[in-house]
Order: sequence, then structure tokens, then C-alpha cells
Amino acid sequence: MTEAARPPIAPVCDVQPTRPVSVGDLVAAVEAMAARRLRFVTATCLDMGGRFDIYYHFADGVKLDNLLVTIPREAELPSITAVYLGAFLVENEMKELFGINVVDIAIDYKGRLFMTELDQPHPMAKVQSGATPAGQGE
Amino acid sequence: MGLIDIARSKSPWILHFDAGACNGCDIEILACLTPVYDVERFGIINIGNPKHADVLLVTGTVNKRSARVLRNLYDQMPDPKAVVAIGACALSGGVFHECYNVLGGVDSVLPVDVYVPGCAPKPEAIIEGVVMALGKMQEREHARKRGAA
Amino acid sequence: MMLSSVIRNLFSKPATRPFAPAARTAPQGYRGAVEFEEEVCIYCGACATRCPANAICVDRVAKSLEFDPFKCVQCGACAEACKKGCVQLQIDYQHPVAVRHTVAFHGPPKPTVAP
Amino acid sequence: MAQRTVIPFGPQHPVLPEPIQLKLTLKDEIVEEALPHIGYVHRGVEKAAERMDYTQNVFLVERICGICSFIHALCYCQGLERLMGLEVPRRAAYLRVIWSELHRLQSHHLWLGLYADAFGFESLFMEFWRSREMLMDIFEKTAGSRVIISACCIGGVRRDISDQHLQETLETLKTLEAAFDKSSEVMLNDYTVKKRTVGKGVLQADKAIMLGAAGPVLRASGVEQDARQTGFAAYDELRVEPVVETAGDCYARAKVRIREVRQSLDLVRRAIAGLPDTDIAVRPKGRPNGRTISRVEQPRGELLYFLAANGSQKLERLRVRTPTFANVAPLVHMLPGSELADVPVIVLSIDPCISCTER
Repeated sequence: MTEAARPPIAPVCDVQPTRPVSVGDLVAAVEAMAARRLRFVTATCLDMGGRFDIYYHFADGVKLDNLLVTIPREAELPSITAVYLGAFLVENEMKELFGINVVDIAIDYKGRLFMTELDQPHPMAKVQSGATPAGQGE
Repeated sequence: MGLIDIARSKSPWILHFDAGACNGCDIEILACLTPVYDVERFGIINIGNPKHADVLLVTGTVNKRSARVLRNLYDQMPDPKAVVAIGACALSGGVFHECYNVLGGVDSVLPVDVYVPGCAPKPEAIIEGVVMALGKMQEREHARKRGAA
Repeated sequence: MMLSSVIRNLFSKPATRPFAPAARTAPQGYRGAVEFEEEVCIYCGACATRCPANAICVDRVAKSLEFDPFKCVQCGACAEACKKGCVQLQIDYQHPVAVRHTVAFHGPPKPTVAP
Repeated sequence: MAQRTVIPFGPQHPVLPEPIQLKLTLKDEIVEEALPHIGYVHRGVEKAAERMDYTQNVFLVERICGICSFIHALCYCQGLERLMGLEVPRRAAYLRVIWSELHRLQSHHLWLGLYADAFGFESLFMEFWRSREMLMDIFEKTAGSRVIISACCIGGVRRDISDQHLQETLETLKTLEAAFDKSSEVMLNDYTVKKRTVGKGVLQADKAIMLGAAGPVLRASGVEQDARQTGFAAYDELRVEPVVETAGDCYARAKVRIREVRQSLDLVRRAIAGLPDTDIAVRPKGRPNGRTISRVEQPRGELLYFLAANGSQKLERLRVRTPTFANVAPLVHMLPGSELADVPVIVLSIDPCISCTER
């Protein structure tokens, strides 16, 4: 990437800085972010096949500060809604669309945020648990 | 033609439902109400209550959750009624054909009388569509009366 | 305040645009209905691959093109992709219709191939 | 004796053009709890973006929201340009600013109208929407469509604005500003409007940060954050000072937007005056690879795209965080304690865009 050419734009918007944290340290790291009065922006979940990469984005003024958590499929992910209540929608979304087991969400839709009971579970996940509907996965 | 028929064709009341649109078409429907397009000069009034409405304007792709609401609204409307599908999404799914939560066009749920293509259709096209739907509604009503007589 | 508005509105031109038959036409460059020129088309399929809505189907072997105006979102990607200038976006908008229809055409009859 | 009732607000409701349901728990007339139920317009754009070609995605993301479509396309293209190492020509960057700011003007006019309608001021709604049509005419003339203008492409913009159109735009903006002066005066100083908006739905600065509010909702609570400060497109040259109010109520949110309209008018004029004379697009070369975040400022707040690509024709992941998605949590916090009759005003004060939220 030729980032050097446009100094005012590039450094602000890239995924840097990203700090990897373990699942156990996630809530503590998020609490540290809250202590610095950073604004929670959102979380992004990437399905990497065997594992999930989850980025948490925080806004520090106009800069972004990111945390990266990597969890194996089927693992539990603690909710950060106790610290940042605003995360409840995005956590419910991850739970429903990817099938990540997010525990203790403050407002839990039980995996029914967007879709009805009739739909296939976890449409965003690359590996479908159970029967794989045609056209799903890579 | 009875008095009620005349009144209906001169002053159709429309109900608008967004079944999963991007807002583009919805805003264009609202733009029809504003001074520049002013549909009230044709007697068209946008109404919130399905029981008062003659024409149902549907925008956007239909998903399972909104299909239920849509069906519900349609059933509450008194006969005779007409359905106008507005925008590429309401016609066929448009650019969202690859999305997993899209059932397709409105005609997969309701019988559609008039299709207004475009993304988003111009207010002129929407007004033209409503006028066309009135014609169809009248035709159907006449056919029904002839059948009953 | 209110009085000034009333007076202004009494003497100003109406804001409302006339509707058909005196409706105004869109300005140059408006992206309206998509039209194909059959004679020019070489069935290369460039428009079909670029179309985000899958509205165009081109069979390069059978030399046929099918276009579904109901899927079309008038983005103009096909017109940009077409090297021959066969696809054009009209200034007039697509008019409402009561029945589904598609536009289909095909090239000159294939030279007869022995079966 | 106080009675508890649960009232479903929506999905089909006269004040909302879009379907969202709020389950309101009331104690007499006072809202105790509000629980949003969404999913009526969920389509699954993020998944579709993984299945479609990355160039086709420009048209897909534009149709996430019909009110700020250009800005969605801008955000997406900007992310891809960073992944592909493309340098956008300066004229394209300026044209992007012009169209974005026109979209902001259009969106704020739309919102001010709907907001006036929410507290029953229909003539004000008509005034704002009449002005808005001038902006729609500009879009029609310069970009070829009223709503989804499809002007942005990877590497620049798809069409140029001629000098004649730029002049016409400036003329139109003059008329628009005169009309806006009159109608915004009513919005800010009218006794009845103030009665309905001052002190309603208060959000403190602390809460706004912790709940992750975005855009005018955040700035009306006194937090000075605007994604345009990051200097994307040509905002590095056309500096933007965030518009900040401190009261945090519905009135302050309207005031922020009214001041932003003036700011946008100024920005469009400055951008037109400083429009450089270069190409308008570069041809994209190669395939995108890597992960990046692209942030822009939408009329409703900060829009964030996360793009992950692996060097193929299709993206690995496209994540869209829209401003209304962030503003739902503040809304849930604002509603308790308000009267039922104020609910439509408070809901509209965040400028909800449900199709953005659910994608």
C-alpha cells in the first residue's frame, strides 16, 4: 500500500493500531477503554473458517483504537454490554448472524434480532452447523 | 357508475408500506405530497389507516417478517383495492437478489396490479402508477358487477 | 411573519409542477429507461457481467440477449461497459406497466450448421 | 392508581415512513421502558457483498440507504482505494465533497420537514420539502438521478460537473438559503416548536459517549467529534469545524442540524470556488488485498466500513456500521421518563434510518 503519499488521511482510518487481547482479558481491556472515556463505535466479526476474528473499534477523538479478539468456533464470548450498553445491538447481531455464543448480553434477543424462527440459522457464518443449505459457505 | 365509484376514482386514498426498501422510493412517495408534485390536487391523500385506504403502495424487497405485516395490512383494506409495487426492489428484488433475507418482489406475497419500475422511480412515475391502478380497480369493479347482475 | 408568507404565496408562481400532458422533461444526462440497439449489439456480454442486478442475460454462443426491465436499477454500468454504444439510457423514465415483460432479441440467424 | 400498559409503537405508524417497532412500557402516560424490535427491512447486504464482484458492490452499497446513497458509495470506494493503493485525482475529491455536502443538505431538509410533521406543524414540513426539491433538481442535472445518484466509482467519480452547472448550483443555493433563513427561523424561535422540543429526550455528554451516539446526536450533547475532521476526500483542505451544542435535548439536535445546513452551504461554495482542474478518475489496477477501515461523516453521523479482501474478485468481508445503528442505544436511554405524546418527536430527533440500521 502506498500510504505515505497522503499523510493526513491514511493513518487515521487504517486498522492500526490494533491490540490483540485474549478472551479472558477482553472485559478488562474494554473497561480500560471506558476509563479513558473512549466512545464505543462498533465491533466487526470476521469468519475465518475455524475461528472468528472480532475487532472492537473505539473512537479516541477522531482517531480509532481497536482491540482484536480471536476465538475458536463454538467458544463463548463475554458480553461487553455491562461496560458499554451501546454494544447490545452488535452483540445480538453477531450471535444471530454468525452463531457466536455471546453470553450475558444486557438486552438479549435470543438470536432473533433480524429474522424469524422460520429462517436458516446464522446466514453469515461460512461453516453452517448442522445441515448446510445449498449455496451457503464457500 | 354509482356515487361511491365516482368518489373513489376521483379521490383515492393511499396507504404506504415499506417492506424493506432503501428509503429512496419512500422518500419519493413523500415527495409526491409536497408542493412541487402535490398529489392532493388529484384528490390523492396519504393515509395511515389501512381501513380507509383504496390503494396500497409497497416499496422494497419483501422479507419474512415484513411479509406478515404486509399481508395483514392488505387483508385489513376494504374491497375494492389495488396494489402498486414501486421500485426495482418491489418488482423483483433488484440489486438485492443475492441477499439471504429477501423473498423477492411483492408479487410473491400479494397480487400486484401495477408495477412502477425504476430505482428510485420519479414522483411522476409514481403518480402515473396510482392513476393506472385506479383504472384497473374500476375495470375489476365493473366486471364484478356485471358478473353479479 | 405569517402575513408576509401569505402575501408572498399569493403573488408568487405556483411551486407545483404541471403533470401530464404538460410535464417537464428531465435534464440532459438523466438516467431513465435502458434501451438496446439490436443492430449494433455484438453479444459480447460486457453489460451482463457488469450489471449489479443481473438484469441482463447474454448468450454469446446463441447470440441472444435478454433484459429484464423489472430488475434494472438504472445505474448505467451497462452503458459504460458497452464498447459499441448499443446500450443507452433514455431521458424519459420507465413507465409503469400492469404485466411483467422482458426485452429479448437475438442476432442474425446462425449460419446453418450441419447437424 | 398507576397502571402499567405495554404499547407497541409501529411497525406501520403514521409518523414513521419506515417500519420499526418500539415496545413501550407505560406507567400512566410516562414511558418506563422502551425495547426496539427491528428486522422488518433486514436484507442481508453484508453477505451479498461477499458474493458479488467488488465493482458491482458500489451499486449495492449505494442502495443501503436512499437518503445518503452517495456517502455510502464514497465510504466504500475510499476503503477499496486504500486497499488497492489508488490516488484519487484532486478534482474527483472535490466533486465528492460537493455531492456529499449536497446530500447532507438534502437529508437535513428532509429531516427538518419530517420533524416538523412529527409535532404537527405541517406547513413547515411543506416549506422544507419545497426547498428540498431544489436540491433534487441539482442532483438530477449534475448526476442524472434524483435519489440514487451513482456518481462515485472506484478511483474517482463517474461524471464531471460542467462550469455551467456549477454556476446554476450556486444560484440555486442562493435561493435555497433565502428560503431556509425563513423556515429555520420558525424552527428555532417559534413558541410552539420550543414547547415541544426544549428539554425533551435529554442525553448527557457522558451518556452519549458511553452509549456510543453518533453524529448530530453526539454533537448536540457537547461532544466535539465529526468524522470529517479526519480529512477524507478533500476535507483535508476544506477544514471543517464540528458544530456543537451542549443542551443535549431535541431542540439542540435540531439546532445542530440547522447550523450544519449553513456549514454545508459554505462548504459547497468553498469547494466550487477551489475546484481544481484535473482528471476525474483513475483506472483501478490490481485486486484489493488486506484489511482496512473507512470512515466518513453521513448526515446522521459517522459511517464506518470495514473491508477485508484477499486479492480475489470478491471481498472477504464487508462490515457496515451505520449511524442509526449506533443511535438506537441512546434512543432506548432517552425514552424512559418522557410522555407518550413526546415519543414520536424523540424518536425522530435521532433521525432514524432503519434501512441503514438493518442493511
